[in-house]
Amino acid sequence: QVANVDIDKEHAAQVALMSATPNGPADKPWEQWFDAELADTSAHAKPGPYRVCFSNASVSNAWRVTGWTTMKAEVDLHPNEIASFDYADAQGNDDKQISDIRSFLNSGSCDVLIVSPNTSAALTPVVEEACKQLPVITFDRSVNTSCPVTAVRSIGGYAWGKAAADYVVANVPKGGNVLVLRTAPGLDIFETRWAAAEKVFAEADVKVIGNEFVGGDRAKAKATVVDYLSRTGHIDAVWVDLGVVSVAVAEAFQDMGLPYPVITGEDEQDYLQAWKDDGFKGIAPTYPAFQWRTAVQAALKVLKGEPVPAPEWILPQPVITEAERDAFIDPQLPPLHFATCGCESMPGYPQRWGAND
Amino acid sequence: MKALIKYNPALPLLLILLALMIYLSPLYQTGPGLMSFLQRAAPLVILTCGATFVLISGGFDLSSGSLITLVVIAGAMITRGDPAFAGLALASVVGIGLCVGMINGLAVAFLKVPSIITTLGTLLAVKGIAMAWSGGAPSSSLPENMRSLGRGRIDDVPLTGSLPYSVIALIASLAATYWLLHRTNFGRMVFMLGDNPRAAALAGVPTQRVRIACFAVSSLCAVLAGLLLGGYSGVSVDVGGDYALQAVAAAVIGGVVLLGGRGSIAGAACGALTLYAIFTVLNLVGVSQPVRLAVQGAILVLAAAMTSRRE
Amino acid sequence: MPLLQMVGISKSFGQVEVLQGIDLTCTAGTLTAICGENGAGKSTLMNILGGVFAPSAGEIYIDGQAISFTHPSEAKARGIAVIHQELNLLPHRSVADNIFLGREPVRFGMLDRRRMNRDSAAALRRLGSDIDPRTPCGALSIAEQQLVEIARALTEEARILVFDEPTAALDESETRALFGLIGELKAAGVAMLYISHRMAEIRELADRISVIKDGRRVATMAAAEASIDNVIQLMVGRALGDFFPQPASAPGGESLLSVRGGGNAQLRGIDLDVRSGEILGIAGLEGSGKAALARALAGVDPFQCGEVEAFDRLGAPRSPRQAARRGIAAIPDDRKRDGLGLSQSLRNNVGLTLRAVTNPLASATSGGRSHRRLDALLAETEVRCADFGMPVGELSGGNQQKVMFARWRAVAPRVWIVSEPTRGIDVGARAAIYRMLRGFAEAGGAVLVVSSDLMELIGLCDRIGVMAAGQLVAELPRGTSEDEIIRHAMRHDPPQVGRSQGQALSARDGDAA
Amino acid sequence: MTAMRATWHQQGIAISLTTASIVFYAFTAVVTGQFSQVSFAGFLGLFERTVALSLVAMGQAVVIAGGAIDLSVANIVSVAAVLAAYFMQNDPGNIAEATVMVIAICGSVGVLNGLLVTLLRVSPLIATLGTSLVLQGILSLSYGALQGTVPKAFQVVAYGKLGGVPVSLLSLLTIALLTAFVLQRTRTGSRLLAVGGNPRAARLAGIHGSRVTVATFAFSAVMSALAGLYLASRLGTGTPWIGRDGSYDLSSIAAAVIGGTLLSGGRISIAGTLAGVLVFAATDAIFNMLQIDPFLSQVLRGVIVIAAVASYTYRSREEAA
Ligand SMILES: Nc1ncnc2c1ncn2[C@@H]1O[C@H](COP(=O)(O)OP(=O)(O)OP(=O)(O)O)[C@@H](O)[C@H]1O
Ligand SMILES: Nc1ncnc2c1ncn2[C@@H]1O[C@H](COP(=O)(O)OP(=O)(O)OP(=O)(O)O)[C@@H](O)[C@H]1O
Ligand SMILES: O[C@@H]1[C@H](O)[C@H](O)CO[C@H]1O
Ligand SMILES: [Mg+2]
Ligand SMILES: [Mg+2]
Repeated sequence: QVANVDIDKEHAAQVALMSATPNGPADKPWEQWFDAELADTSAHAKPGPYRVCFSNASVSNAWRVTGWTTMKAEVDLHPNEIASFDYADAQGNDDKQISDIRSFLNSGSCDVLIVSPNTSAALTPVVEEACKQLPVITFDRSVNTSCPVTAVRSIGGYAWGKAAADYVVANVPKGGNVLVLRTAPGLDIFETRWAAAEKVFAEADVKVIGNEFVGGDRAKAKATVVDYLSRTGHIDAVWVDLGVVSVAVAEAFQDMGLPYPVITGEDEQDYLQAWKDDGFKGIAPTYPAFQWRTAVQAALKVLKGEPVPAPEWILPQPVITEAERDAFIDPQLPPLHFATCGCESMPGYPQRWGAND
Repeated sequence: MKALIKYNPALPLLLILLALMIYLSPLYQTGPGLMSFLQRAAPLVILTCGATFVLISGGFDLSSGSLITLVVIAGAMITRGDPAFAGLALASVVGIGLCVGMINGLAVAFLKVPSIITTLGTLLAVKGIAMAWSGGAPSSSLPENMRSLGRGRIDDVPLTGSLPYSVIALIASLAATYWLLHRTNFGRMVFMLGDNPRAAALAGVPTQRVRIACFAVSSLCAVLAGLLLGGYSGVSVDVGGDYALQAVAAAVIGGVVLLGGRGSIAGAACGALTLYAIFTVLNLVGVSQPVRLAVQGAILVLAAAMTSRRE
Repeated sequence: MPLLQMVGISKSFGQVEVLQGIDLTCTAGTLTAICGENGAGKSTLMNILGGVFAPSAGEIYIDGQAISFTHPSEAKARGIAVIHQELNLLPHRSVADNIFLGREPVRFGMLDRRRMNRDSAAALRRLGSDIDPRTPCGALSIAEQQLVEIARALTEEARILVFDEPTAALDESETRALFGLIGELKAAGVAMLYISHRMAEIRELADRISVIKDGRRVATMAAAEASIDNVIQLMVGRALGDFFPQPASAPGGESLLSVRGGGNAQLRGIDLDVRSGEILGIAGLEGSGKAALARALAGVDPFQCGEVEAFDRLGAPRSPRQAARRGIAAIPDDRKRDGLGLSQSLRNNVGLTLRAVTNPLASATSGGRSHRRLDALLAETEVRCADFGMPVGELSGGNQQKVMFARWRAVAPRVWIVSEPTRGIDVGARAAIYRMLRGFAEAGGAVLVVSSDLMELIGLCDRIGVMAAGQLVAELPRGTSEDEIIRHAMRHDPPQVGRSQGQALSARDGDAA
Repeated sequence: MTAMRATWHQQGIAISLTTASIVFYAFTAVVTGQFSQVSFAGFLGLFERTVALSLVAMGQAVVIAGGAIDLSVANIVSVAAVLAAYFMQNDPGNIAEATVMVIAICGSVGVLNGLLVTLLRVSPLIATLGTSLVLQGILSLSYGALQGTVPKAFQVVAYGKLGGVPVSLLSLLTIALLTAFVLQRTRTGSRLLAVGGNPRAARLAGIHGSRVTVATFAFSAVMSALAGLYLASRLGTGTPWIGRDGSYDLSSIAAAVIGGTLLSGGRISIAGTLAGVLVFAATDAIFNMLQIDPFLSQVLRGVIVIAAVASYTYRSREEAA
């Protein structure tokens, strides 16, 4: 929750981590972590196989689809350790997620509970309730309590937002026009991205000509860009807090016959591909979907009593630049696949992730 | 002016908004600029014209937004990005649209489930099918040839400079829906059905068939809107969203009376253009999101109040 | 001093001046009849008295004190009760709930249902009806609903009571009960205003008669001094010749519609022939099944058994649509509810059936030809209005009824099933409709008229069938007397079993709606 | 016997929906071996899923029975939740005042809805869609401007128990009984049904329809406010999209109509409305137990909505529109 932490401190910490070196195997970033205590989990140790329960906020966007597929693949990697994997999807509804978790608790058929919270504050009470009964792991968004054994995430939204904003500032002329496209207000993951970028833009000599919520809708994004072009006549960069709309932004310029501005994105295949094909200036900070794997691995470690990074398991968060870009492109994969899924060596890749055969 | 308002309550408002747009933005002072406005407004206008059939017959169609989503997803899933399958995909989405319309119509006409409830049910089901089919994120994109309908244009056209295919589709569907509602026997039966279904049935009107046809028209318009939207901006699961309610609002602004019996295609089209012009002007003025939402809400209510004042 | 005085009352709706400077007085213990053609403004005047509309000009005095209403509740508070021309009931609520709507007795803040039921039953008994006050109103027949409306006004114990065509839907015996009651109310000092198109009633009840024409009062006279012909002349503006047209010269030709052993949930063993060139009347008490017979012949609630032959083709129409395609026209008894799209234009209403039976994608205008054809039909049917493009809801009742006839004439039917053709219709329009029905028969059509108005059947029809308990119990020749018909109609006991079944059914329908 | 028939006649829909929900729920639990779901605690969990929507749906049912419809409920729920947290600011001393303020503010939004419908004669659908947009604007401001949390003491509303039964369920039942009582046994109820069933008849009977309409919208808004307060208590805070994400607007309409409230007005069933909500809660729980893909479960939910209403409308002779 943006409001409840010391923003500047958190910001600085994330920026520092971006240039720090993580612990753990460099070829398996989902197993890496940044300097945290390794918490003793022997209290939770029990003999396998384990019954894992997962309460998911939703599968409401492409990132979550990639992650969810990866998570199921990870579960399949542990046939002997995982006896059952029960899943509840809250469909983006806090109230339902609370009921889902309570229903898991009541069922008595979970040895560990993984939660991907819909809203941090809202899920806090029920997660606290769950912590009293069994080990809890959260990932992606977190909750406002330290009771979970660990909270898996990557470095964070500030670092994400700053990386893209820094690139924008470095690549537009002085006093250039920047259009900001955002998803929706009130989700901490997006708020932190913008908070960092806002700071960068304020300190640099660029002009934020607009700050619009487009709800992840490409049509709205494209129309908004056209509206801004017609209002100001000239845009030097478009900064987005969600990569799905980036391609629509590029198309808006293409359709109007205008040269491309700087367009930031994410590690989605279609953005990487358009960036390559259309030749605009871009950058793809990532929020790696491989954390969905980490959550399962953390759960198993805890049940086996192995130490895990705690209270937060902070994963690396690569930023894809033009130089590294082509390595992440695989035309076989679906356009909305997120490249940093950490799934390349998993069984069933790439078909399981929707690749055309 | 009075006669104009009586004829079409949205028209004066639309003219004012267009004037504002032209005043505020150099783009809208050019032919291609105005064409691009029409291009973007086309899906909403077409959808509203389709919704008008159901509204005049006395019902609602809340499912059209979901159907737009399904059309876009289906286009991508069937073609797998291969232009060779565009024809198949086109035929399929038309088929899907007809099915959804028929199911809505059959449930209302034969099971007697009120259309708000029926189409709420199909809204959920159709969206669910779209999501389940794509697994939450479509695994391919729409091929270029399918996208050209929403994105392409003819250049070097006299007068307007350019002519987007969307605008051609818009004009064609306006003509078709106008003909169907105002020029055919079917259209007259739709009005009577909305005014007094009992009387219509006793006068020999095949009320169930007419009702089903209204839902089918609405769904087919949603299919076309979906093709235009998908073409305009590419595949995504978020397209469609609140279009169904926007279409109802647009129709009401254009003088279509909820619960049936009165309205016109010209009014509905003006209502939809007005609504889209409101969005555009608010963007141009650069008011912040919260204020914009509030202004939209207020204008919606005022426009509806103006319409009801007329009676 | 008169209890009620209305002075210089005017009312306009938009541009239309409906009432212009009407004066009206009414004394306690008397009944003033208000006569006038359809659309003369009678109901509008009563609505002003009842607080439904505010007058554009004029004053109302009660006991000499000037009053003005902005809401019906204020008129009620002044002791004015109005039985409106249209039924205004809540179909899902019980009879008692409807009777006490808006003024329910309460005990400890809770509705006193027992008292509501008791008092409702008592009021209905005074009208000679034994309807269970707990029945939902939607399950009642139109006549029963009308009785509920009257009972509601009675329990208001008003000082001024307005009846706006109370008997339009009532049968003979119910009407008698009502008239008995009106006598009692007179004796009790209630001032009454009474609107009816039935001149016989006026003659029987009225102490004074006021005639309204085109929104102006043209005469007020003591009933004793008035002759009916004179009143009609004042209303219509001309003398009416023969009210009923000449009967058929030769008795019926070939049978165009024949039923053998027809039956369904409400009908049993119907044997019937409707012949070319004749008008066959159907009489019967409320609940006798005469309306059900019309519905069955028109395909609305078709026969489930028996044989039906229409134009040498076997089989009954299974739906109104089939009936329409086979040249069987049906005019329903409630034109507002079952006949017209009130906010649609005259042309749309008239063209409806024609359009319904032709290609739906064919042009509805065919370059103006269609308009001209519909306009010609409207003119032939003597529909009087400002503009054929205006909404049919703005027409008077008589003209609306003519629109119904024009609609069916467009498809040139050979059989006409006509229910209550002149319910609520003024004398002038009535004569025109009778002429039209006779015209259909003379052109070789077969006409079946279902009516609760015995005088109408006797005057108009060539033969009269009498229904009782879902059966045709008699077939009487022209010239039969009223008494003779009633004797047959009462011969069978009311169909108690069928009735309660019918009610259960319709109650369920009501629920599911 | 007749009493039984009368009850069945009035509450048949409620009884059959409730029975069906519970039977299917229990059956699924047993078949999938999740016996704890059919324990006392399991059923309480099931019923707790219904609290927020039940409150909203009762308000919606009243508006519908009064001949209108309210599309602003979802955003009112959010406004109530956000304001509750903002006014309380984690201080138990603020609870009473905040509760009153939230109810008053939301109630006035309801009154505004009513006035738009009665004074400006805007169709209820459009009027409430309009207010809903305005509220959404305010909510998108609220993320930055109106933050706060509710104190632990307030969480008793959602998490407290009385004799083993959650306080929230007891309160819900009390409110439902009161509402049903007022509807069936008082003049207020009979006026409401009159205005919804036939506004003209109501007016002629001396009833002031506009006042009734305004009151129904106010009631609905207050019920949504209560749902928002409950959610704030349950979530410990107010989130601006809680109402929209719960899709309380369309769900409340569906629940009311499934439960036998007439969409065209004039008839209402509170028990049926609660049963309609239970159908949704039970399907959620059943789909969870069966591990049905959430997208597929959405398809099934759509089918259930139509089928539930069709199960009793299909025999109707009246046309539906
Ligand atoms: N609400 C209204 N708006 C516009 N015109 C109206 C309205 N109510 C009545 N009129 C018109 O006023 C005139 C008088 O109508 P009114 O109902 O008073 O006639 P009436 O004498 O009662 O006729 P009938 O014998 O058919 O009942 C008619 O022409 C009618 O169309
Ligand atoms: N839709 C229906 N379903 C079942 N029973 C009905 C239905 N309509 C009427 N009934 C019952 O059928 C019987 C005949 O009704 P019907 O309306 O034909 O009487 P009627 O005397 O012909 O009417 P009217 O007063 O219109 O002349 C009555 O007992 C009535 O309660
Ligand atoms: O939390 C996730 C991630 O932030 C992703 O980038 C977009 O979707 C959100 O749901
Ligand atoms: Mg009248
Ligand atoms: Mg009858």
